[in-house]
Amino acid sequence: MTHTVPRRRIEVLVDAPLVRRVVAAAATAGVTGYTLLPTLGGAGERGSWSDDQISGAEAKVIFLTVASEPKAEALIEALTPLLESHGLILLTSVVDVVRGGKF
Amino acid sequence: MTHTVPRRRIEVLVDAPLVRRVVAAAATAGVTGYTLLPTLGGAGERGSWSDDQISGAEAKVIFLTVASEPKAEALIEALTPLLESHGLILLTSVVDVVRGGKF
Amino acid sequence: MTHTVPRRRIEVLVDAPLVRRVVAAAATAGVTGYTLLPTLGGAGERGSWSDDQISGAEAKVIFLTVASEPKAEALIEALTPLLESHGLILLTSVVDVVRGGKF
Amino acid sequence: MSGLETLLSPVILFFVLGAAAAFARSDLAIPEAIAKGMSLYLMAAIGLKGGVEVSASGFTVDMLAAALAGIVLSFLLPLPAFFALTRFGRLDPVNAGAVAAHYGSVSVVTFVTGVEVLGAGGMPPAGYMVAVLALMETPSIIVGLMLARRGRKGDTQPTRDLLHETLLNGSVVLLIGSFLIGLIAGKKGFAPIAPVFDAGFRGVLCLFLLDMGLIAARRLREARALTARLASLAVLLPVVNGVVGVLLGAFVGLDAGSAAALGILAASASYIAVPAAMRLALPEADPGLYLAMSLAVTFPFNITAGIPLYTLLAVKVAT
Amino acid sequence: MSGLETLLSPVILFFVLGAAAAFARSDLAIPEAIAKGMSLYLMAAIGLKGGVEVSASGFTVDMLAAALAGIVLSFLLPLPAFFALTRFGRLDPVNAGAVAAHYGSVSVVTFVTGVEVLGAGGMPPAGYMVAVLALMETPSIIVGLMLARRGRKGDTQPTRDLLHETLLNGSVVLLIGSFLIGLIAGKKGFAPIAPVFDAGFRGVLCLFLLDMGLIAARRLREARALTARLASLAVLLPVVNGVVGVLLGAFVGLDAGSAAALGILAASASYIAVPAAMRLALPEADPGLYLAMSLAVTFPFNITAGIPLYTLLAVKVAT
Amino acid sequence: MSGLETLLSPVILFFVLGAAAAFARSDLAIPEAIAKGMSLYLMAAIGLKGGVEVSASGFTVDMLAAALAGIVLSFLLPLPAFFALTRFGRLDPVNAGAVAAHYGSVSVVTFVTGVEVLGAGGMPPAGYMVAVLALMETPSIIVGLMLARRGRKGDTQPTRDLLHETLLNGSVVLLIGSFLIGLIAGKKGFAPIAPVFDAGFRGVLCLFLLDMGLIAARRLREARALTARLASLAVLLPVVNGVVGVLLGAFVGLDAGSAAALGILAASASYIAVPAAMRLALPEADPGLYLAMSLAVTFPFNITAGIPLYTLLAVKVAT
Ligand SMILES: Nc1ncnc2c1ncn2[C@@H]1O[C@H](COP(=O)(O)O)[C@@H](O)[C@H]1O
Ligand SMILES: Nc1ncnc2c1ncn2[C@@H]1O[C@H](COP(=O)(O)O)[C@@H](O)[C@H]1O
Ligand SMILES: Nc1ncnc2c1ncn2[C@@H]1O[C@H](COP(=O)(O)O)[C@@H](O)[C@H]1O
Ligand code: NA
Ligand code: NA
Ligand code: NA
Repeated sequence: MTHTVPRRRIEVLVDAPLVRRVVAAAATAGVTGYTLLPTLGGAGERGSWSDDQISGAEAKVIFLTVASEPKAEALIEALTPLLESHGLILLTSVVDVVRGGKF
Repeated sequence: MTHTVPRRRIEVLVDAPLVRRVVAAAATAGVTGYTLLPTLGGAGERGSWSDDQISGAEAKVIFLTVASEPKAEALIEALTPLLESHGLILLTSVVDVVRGGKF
Repeated sequence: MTHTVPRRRIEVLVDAPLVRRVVAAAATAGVTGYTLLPTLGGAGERGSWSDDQISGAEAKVIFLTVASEPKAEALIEALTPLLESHGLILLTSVVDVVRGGKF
Repeated sequence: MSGLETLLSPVILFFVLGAAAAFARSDLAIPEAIAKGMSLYLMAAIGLKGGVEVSASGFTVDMLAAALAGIVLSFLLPLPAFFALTRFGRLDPVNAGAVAAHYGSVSVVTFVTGVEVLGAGGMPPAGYMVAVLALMETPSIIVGLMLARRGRKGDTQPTRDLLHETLLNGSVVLLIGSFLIGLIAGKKGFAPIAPVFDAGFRGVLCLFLLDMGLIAARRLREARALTARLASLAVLLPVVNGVVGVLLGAFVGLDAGSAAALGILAASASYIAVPAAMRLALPEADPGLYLAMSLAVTFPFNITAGIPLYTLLAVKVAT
Repeated sequence: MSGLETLLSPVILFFVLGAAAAFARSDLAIPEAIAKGMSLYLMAAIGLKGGVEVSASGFTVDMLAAALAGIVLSFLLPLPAFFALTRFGRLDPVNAGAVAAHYGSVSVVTFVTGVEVLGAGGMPPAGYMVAVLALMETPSIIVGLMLARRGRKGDTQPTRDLLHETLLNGSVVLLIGSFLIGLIAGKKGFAPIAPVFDAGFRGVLCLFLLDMGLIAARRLREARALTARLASLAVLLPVVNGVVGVLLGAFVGLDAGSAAALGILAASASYIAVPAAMRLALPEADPGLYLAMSLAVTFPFNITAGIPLYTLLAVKVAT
Repeated sequence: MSGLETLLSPVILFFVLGAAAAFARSDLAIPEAIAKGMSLYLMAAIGLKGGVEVSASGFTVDMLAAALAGIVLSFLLPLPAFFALTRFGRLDPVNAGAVAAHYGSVSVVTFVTGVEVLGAGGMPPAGYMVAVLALMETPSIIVGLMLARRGRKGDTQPTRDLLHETLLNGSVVLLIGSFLIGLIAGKKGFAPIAPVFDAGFRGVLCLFLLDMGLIAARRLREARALTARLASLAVLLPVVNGVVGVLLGAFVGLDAGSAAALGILAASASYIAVPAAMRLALPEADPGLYLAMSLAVTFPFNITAGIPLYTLLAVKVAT
């Protein structure tokens, strides 16, 4: 049986122009591995949006990273001040990974 | 340490033309926040599909929402009758969120 | 209340040209249902990449499948030898599904 | 232009190239966004050109006759199709209704290819045939659904939604809208945009048919639901519908080119408007089935064999 | 070309078609990648054409006057706008600053449409107006941010980042770069690429405006933040700015076509460079608000009513 | 056309603009789907044009000579490259084999740009060179893999898969397919689609090279694996290969334009077909490495300096 270890999965929904802020915050927290996922649209308290815009100002991206518990803590800590002002959504959950050393 | 609270994450794989049915069902269940994610293709009991179609009839989208337990229950309840007839796939799991009041 | 059953969710981040290897490995493990999700870019030990390439050689895709515990075991077992050489990332977690018979 | 010449025109050859590439399992693929963009372009261009022609020719009795003929065809053609699909094709009513709706409706690209072929052969159809194309897109959807419902578990149908979806389907709106713009702009207003919408037309059609070849062949290869019976119906239905369309066109007095175009419309099966409507209104019907029939069998058949056939018949029966 | 003729040209009619389709809730949609591609094409084409024209006419005093006038406008127009938005519009300083920046900056497509209309009316603006367009994109961003900051919770602003983002915004770079390429290539170098960048221009503009119509109308329908006061400002601001622009253009001695173009630039509101900069520099400001004003109200107003208005005024006041 | 004139043609200037924008960290970006669409268009266009030319000129001995020369080059060029990459470049065999395969194969856009430059200079290569281009895409892949395997942990290679992937790679299929369509259609059949595939060609090439400039410069900026030794090999290999190609072309009796084109083909390094094949067959090889060398160094070198160089040599040595 392949050995897996638990890690923390963090997903941040963030406006495309602000992605590099999140990447920078992650780097400060020691998180250098991540993957960006596209979105199509959505709705929330501030109304609905969809990505078929000429202006990319409202396109959103999901920043996905898997990290060890302490790095994950540090990343959440680093992002929390941005959540409200930048309108981010942050989800975390537990995943099991193979090759735990990577994360 | 940032305070997080557990919520329910629900993902529904749904044909693009039927997304608004799911959005409507979510609204009935009191779920108004959601994000739509694109897909590229897949396979299942009814064969394989991929999105490079002129006809958008087979494109699929993931409806992602994070909600409190009671709203999640209501949403699953509302969607269950559609699962078989509309060929939906519904996954739920637990996530921890910052700013729990939002969900 | 709708009845849900726990299943295993497996996500594999894989280079686009290698997707069919993963699909084939999944088939050997008895996993025939899956969905492919697009990505935009990312970074890791081997540097950063993004998908706006003429050459599709660096585009990555997420292979997502939900399977019963034994099939999931078999799939992870089948993919583990590819992880290092093919540079895959594999995450697994628990999800609750409606219509458990499907998976 | 002889039949062989038609088959050897670049437009058709690109379709063949796409199909060959897909059958050989080449990874050649055209990005979805590009294909959709070309599809929208072709609709806008054909709409504009039709409108400009009608603005020159004025409204005529022929036009009314063709429009009525088209609407009647779209309403009636699903009926025998449904019958054949349930009896000979052994489909359940839901799937049979969904497929029948496709055959009553029309395929824009089949029409466009037909117009190219007819034009090259010296018998271009009248400009108003574009309006007929738009009119024929939707009636069959209603008939198909009525047929399908007889076999349904009777859940409440959101009819308003569906009518809306159908009548305001993007392709219908773009076709009719461009037709009206062409009508208003006329030859003079069209001139500055002609380099894009006229000169560019055939080249884009080549690339689009390359993609259609890829898509049709891939779909055929992966079509599980396609029985031999259904595959033969996917050839038989267009032939019968095409012949009926040509004859009706000749009967109501259309010129040979327009009668051939009506035959092509009748023979063609929708793969845009109707599948989208069916996914919404009949989610239980199998899209793998109706797309395999319309896109993977009927479309290639019409492009390569059907169009020359209906044209030949039209030359015989229409004046 | 009379005002009515302008309104009935295919370019404008496609915009109307898009808006009508969106209001009727049709599912007509142009893939995002295609729309972005067309937007880049239009910028490259307008830049090239401007450069080629300047390479023929040479540098003139007019050109300098127009450039200075444009820069001054972009710096000053946000000030009264900010005042009106906070007082009459009841916006907080952050949102008012963000919106004001949009109105001081420019919209490439409004300009391009204006050039088309002016050209068709026999009074094409000078080629250097493209350079003025590029120069006007960014100054207002700085002013808007300074205004907004007075109401901000004073967190440290990464100013270098922002200046970089603003000055090297893709659309600015592409416009200026293409302008320079046109300048270097001249008429002779441009000839081989003219079929794409010249002959194709209006047709692509039609399809792009179709998309803009869809986007503007959808945004208007869903705009929650748009109060009646803000909506009226979204009409008032372009009118005032447009008149100021035309008068300043006439005052510094521009020909009627160029003065009208300066008015169109002043009246137009950015929906590409500024929103991107604001998202970065003022994330607390509501994009739903500034995009609704600039894209859903001001853009359609300028395309349909504003351009003819400023043109009329320019004919009156400029020589 | 002198070297400077070549460098100042819009086609090359757009490449420079893209590279400059990326180095300045502008956010200018062309949607991936658009870039892929343009890439497919360029292949179809170059294939068609080659086929049409051969249909006019007929099959000749030259053609056979050029084809054989091309195939030989693609088989042999990886060998010295592999040697240099392992010894001087200090790469392990797996990565060296992967890189060597790229340099034996060809870059469609380098060829296309070369054809433009040669045509503008009054020495257009023969139409059959397109077929040579297609023939040279794949042999080097097999050689590169054989070289790489000597250093591999010997897991079972799915050779059938790979041969299939390589021979039926989308770009190869599209090039050969379009060539055949051009051959069948001839001048007359090509005329109706010429506005898209001929008149539009250079304009699209401009926009595509803009994107290539962006991509090449971004890749260069982020290339971690690129040592000084490898970077100098990425300049040296094309020069050597290009000279060999021109000389061989002259030796087998090609005209100056065609010999120059053979040199350009030999000098160019693949960035589509080979990377895809390597990802599949040698997943352990680092794509960041081979794409940095071929796309970020060799491609820009060839576009700006290499093409004029090989052309000059061809003028000297070929008749
Ligand atoms: N910790 C992580 N979380 C999410 N994605 C990752 C992580 N590490 C690596 N990746 C993704 O996997 C790719 C390959 O990783 P690597 O092999 O570390 O370069 C990266 O480019 C990312 O897209
Ligand atoms: N409960 C939720 N589940 C998933 N996505 C959400 C949820 N709430 C908000 N979002 C996403 O976050 C964006 C901003 O949310 P809001 O700030 O509430 O407008 C929305 O447009 C959605 O895309
Ligand atoms: N086990 C699974 N894991 C992930 N996605 C699945 C799974 N089974 C089915 N799907 C997705 O759901 C679609 C419809 O499934 P089916 O109804 O089984 O054909 C498939 O085409 C896949 O995209
Ligand atoms: Na039909
Ligand atoms: Na302005
Ligand atoms: Na080479």
